[in-house]
Amino acid sequence: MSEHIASQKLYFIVFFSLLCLTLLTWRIAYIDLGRWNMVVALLISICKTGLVGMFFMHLRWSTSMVRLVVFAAIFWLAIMMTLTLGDFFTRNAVSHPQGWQASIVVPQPAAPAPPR
Amino acid sequence: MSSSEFPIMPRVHYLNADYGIKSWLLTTDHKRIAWLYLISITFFFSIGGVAAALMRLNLLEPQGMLVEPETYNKLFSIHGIIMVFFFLVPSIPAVLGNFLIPIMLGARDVAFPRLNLLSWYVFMTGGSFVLYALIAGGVDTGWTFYTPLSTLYLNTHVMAAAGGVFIAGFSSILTGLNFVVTIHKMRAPGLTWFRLPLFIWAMYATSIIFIIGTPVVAISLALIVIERIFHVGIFDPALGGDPILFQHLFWFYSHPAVYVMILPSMGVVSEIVTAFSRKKIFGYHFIAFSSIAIAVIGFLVWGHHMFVSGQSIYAGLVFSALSMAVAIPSAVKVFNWTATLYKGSISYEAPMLYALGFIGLFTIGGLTGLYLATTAIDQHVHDTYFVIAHFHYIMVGGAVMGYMGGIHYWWPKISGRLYPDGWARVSAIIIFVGFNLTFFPQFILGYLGMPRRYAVYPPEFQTLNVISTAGASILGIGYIIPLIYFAWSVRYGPVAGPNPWKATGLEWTTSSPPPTHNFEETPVVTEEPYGYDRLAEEIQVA
Amino acid sequence: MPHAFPLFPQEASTLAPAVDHLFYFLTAVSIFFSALIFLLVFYFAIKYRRRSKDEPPPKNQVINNIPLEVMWTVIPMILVAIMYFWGADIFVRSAQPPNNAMEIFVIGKQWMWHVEHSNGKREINALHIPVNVPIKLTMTSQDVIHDFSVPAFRMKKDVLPDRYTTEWFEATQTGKYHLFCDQYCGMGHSLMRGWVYVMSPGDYQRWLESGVSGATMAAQGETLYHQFGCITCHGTGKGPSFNGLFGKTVKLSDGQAVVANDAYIRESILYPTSQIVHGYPPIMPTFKGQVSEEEVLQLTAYIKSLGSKERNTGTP
Amino acid sequence: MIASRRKYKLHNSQAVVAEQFDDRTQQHEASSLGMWIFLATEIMFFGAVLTAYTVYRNLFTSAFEAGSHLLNAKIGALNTAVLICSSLTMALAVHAAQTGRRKRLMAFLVSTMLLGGVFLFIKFFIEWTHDYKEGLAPGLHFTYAGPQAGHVAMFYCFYFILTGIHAIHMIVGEGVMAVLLFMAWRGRFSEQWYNPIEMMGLYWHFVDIIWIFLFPFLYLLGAHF
Repeated sequence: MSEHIASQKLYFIVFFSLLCLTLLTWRIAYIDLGRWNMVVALLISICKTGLVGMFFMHLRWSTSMVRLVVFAAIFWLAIMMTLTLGDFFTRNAVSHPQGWQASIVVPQPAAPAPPR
Repeated sequence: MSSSEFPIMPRVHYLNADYGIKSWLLTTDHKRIAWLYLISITFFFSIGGVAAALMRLNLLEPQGMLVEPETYNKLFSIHGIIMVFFFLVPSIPAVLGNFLIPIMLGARDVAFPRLNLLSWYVFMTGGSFVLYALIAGGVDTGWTFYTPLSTLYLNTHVMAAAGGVFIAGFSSILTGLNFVVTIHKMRAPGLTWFRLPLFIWAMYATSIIFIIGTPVVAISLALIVIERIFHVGIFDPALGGDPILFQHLFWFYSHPAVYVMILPSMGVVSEIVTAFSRKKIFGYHFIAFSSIAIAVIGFLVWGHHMFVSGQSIYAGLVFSALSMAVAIPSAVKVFNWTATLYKGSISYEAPMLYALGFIGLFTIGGLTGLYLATTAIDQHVHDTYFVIAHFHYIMVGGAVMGYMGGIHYWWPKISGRLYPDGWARVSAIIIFVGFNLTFFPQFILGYLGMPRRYAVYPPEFQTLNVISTAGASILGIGYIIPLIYFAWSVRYGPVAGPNPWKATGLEWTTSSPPPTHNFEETPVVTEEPYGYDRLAEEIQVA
Repeated sequence: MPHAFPLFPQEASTLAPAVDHLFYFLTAVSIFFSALIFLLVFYFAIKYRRRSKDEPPPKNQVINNIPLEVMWTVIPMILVAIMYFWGADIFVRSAQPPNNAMEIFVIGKQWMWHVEHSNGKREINALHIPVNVPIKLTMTSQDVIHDFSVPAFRMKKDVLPDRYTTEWFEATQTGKYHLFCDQYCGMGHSLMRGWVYVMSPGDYQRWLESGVSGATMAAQGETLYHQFGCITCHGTGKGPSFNGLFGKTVKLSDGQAVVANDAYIRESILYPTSQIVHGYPPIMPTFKGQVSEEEVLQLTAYIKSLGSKERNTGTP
Repeated sequence: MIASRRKYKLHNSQAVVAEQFDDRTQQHEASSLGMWIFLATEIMFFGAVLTAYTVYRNLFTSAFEAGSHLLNAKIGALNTAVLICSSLTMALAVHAAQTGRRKRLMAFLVSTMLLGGVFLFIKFFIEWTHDYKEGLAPGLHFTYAGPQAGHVAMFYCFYFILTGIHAIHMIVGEGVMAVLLFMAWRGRFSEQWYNPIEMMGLYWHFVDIIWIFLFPFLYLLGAHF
């Protein structure tokens, strides 16, 4: 068959890196980095995912079509997350100037309240 | 329409290759699976149609002529759930897509035939859950299953209905997966991407939406079921949950689902318009890429269902702008179809009438979509009959017209026989008239402010409602006539021959009905689709 | 008027003509393009009809025209951009209540609208308002999602449980207008209707003062303030004081700062531990289930009356 | 326009290539593409729940951290390691299949299943049982009474839903692997045809990746000092 056969040595190297990264992420959780704890943990997860994907799942030797599928899934997940979170993060933002008076959507001859 | 020689049926074809119930229920032949779908969705369509008829009758009088509000709520819920998830979503993809994709690609079958059969069983399992919910007493959430109404306040069969939609979702996923792999890997030699018929492009875009969107709606409905079983507060505001989050997840699929319904119809119309004007399609690349553009942009616009829901107004503005953007590829398609007619040789068999009807109704449906994408106007017409009218113009005027057109166009290929064209033309015109009479008054009703899902309504809306109901009865007749003549034609229709329309495309090169493996020999494709101009030269030379 | 047959809704707010003008623009665009497509399709279909069964396909087929494609991509783009900005402009202004708006409270429940004016006057399935005064509705729901819609004002907004949403409008014509629940809310959804009565300021004043049984909302809130024992902490310094609180920025124990608005006060009453004011122990019990949405609004009105003396909350 | 180029071949006697395919390459590429598309749907499936989780985590940060503190990060890390080991054995199983070594294949399949079993055992009988006894199971037995109990319950909802769906995926994987083991024992796989093993590998690694994300999301939220 045409597909790539990776060497077993490579699998073991990947495996030990994964174990080290797991140990690392666990230890770092006990160090106070403030808001960065989650960021670091996520970065390590992404690294681990990269290792598993590239080598265990043979993405490194895959056709570009398969890579496109992976990219598409991540792309759409990003769309879902961004737009949904965008709503929640901007929901309480105050946009109108403090003290703005009765909005005259259509110009009113007699303003109901005196300007400030 | 037939030529001088009398066409004869092929001796062996996929319909008579094997007999018996097992040969149908355990078949892996994509053409027979298409039949299974055809019969099941016609069944679901009639249930949804009966529910719609009862609703329209009830609205003849402001106090409700027929049923209590409680029953009315169940009627529109079952109408929505069945029509959306069990008729429109599978309609063209599962029937025409299943039948045609392998043939148009010159393949013997889809990539995963057993998965294909499985998807029908999954679909029917989901369908039986919903039918159970219907028989056991109904469900009254509306097809949108909004929380917290669906999780905390209703005692009807919400779990069966949501579970049914959840299960049927996996059928869509399997179908979409199968189609994408088939289109990528099973094309005949020489069939490059830009030699593909536009129907295939449309189905490819549809499959992307199936694959990306369906899991999301499946899991959000699963979360509703979990919330009902365990009384936990994922979307329950009393426990800190946010019902708007459910709306986000729900519409992330359910808005693109609209494109699942309309894109295949656009593909069908592209095929029909060229075949009946005997002209190469105008702007092939633009139509092909606009399908993909709709599939991608379609995922960015779901928030326009939530402008007044308490969503952030900034999110509202972003979603509004993106929703406007999706109008462009749709407009491009309409203009290209119109331009295809220019200097053609146009005939008006039934499929063409449906296709022209589609162009008109989709134009109206698409333009009224702009009203709903415009934040300030949506604030007024949101959740009114304006919305109902708009999406029926897209889904019935668009998707169903395309489906009917496609069935009429490929029926000779599917059954090997012709239907009475006169009757077909009459019913196409009846459907067009009835449809407009039903739904155009609803635009006016909506702008007047009549809310959707109202069992009883203020008396000044009665006149328009009566007109709408009158139109609905005409529409109903228009749908019954084809049912009769198609049933008749399966047995008694005149033999069609391989290419009754003198159309191009691989599906017309094999016999009607095709043999089990579609082609006697794997075809090799050497040129672009819709080669009517070359046909003209050949005839001239001859 | 059982069989009147209107085709266009009344325009009864400052927003209505603005929305309608945009509506006319969109309708003009829609009619133009629908007519264009319909006429072209009919014209081509008749002009280029197939004259005999054996007519050969046309020769020299035009299958591409880039300038044409660009034209019908760009022109719709320009048109939708106009629609977007025009609509967004109206939408943004209609979403933000002005500071001088008069505040009225609305509670939706299956299946009725409950309205409370700031002087304590209540009504069911009806809303009385003065003409030419901006009105801000602060709305919440006791159960499911509802939607407060007044078609004559071209305004609607969902009413959500456990959350406040606001909508505002300024009526321009006295009269009686439909009030609908537009978000499906269960069995009696279509019965959850009422009327909005727009009155001249004098009539409104008379209506407001007639038959008020008791105290203003703020006064009722003050009674509750004593009744629920809020005073034992918040009046003694054990908990944060309410004087001048409303509208101020409050520093929380987790370092965040929030503005003390309706939503903050509601949250603090029902879920006291979720936002602890900096420097105070988290000792307040929850009042969830003990106070109704209406009582929360009254308590909020009381706190407002302590803190926003410099700003008129709107009672004319 | 259309010329015949090749007659399609009917049933291959060794059943290595299904009849709808032309050759082994086409079949292999199709099944691998199909599997990856399936994994893409799985990403969206988990992604929807993770989106909901992220929304609430940002709304109720402190409650989610409080909930996370009650989980045992040590056991979580241990389980991560177990799953990584099973990923290695799965990768080696695929390697064995590629090189056509039946006994090795069976051995690695068995060890993958055992490691998966260990993971599930820890999940069910150590973690979930403990959480239930501690009264941290919303809807069943929830007795947490600290501040913001409602939002802590929300965290546990997501904890159970996410780990639950993950566990269901593991169980399905174990089931399919049992079938594959049986097929391997019957000698159905060869260097020529091992598609199912390879697809199983992709699935198993994907389940591993999901856990790689769940571990920090659920166990390492906020600091543990």
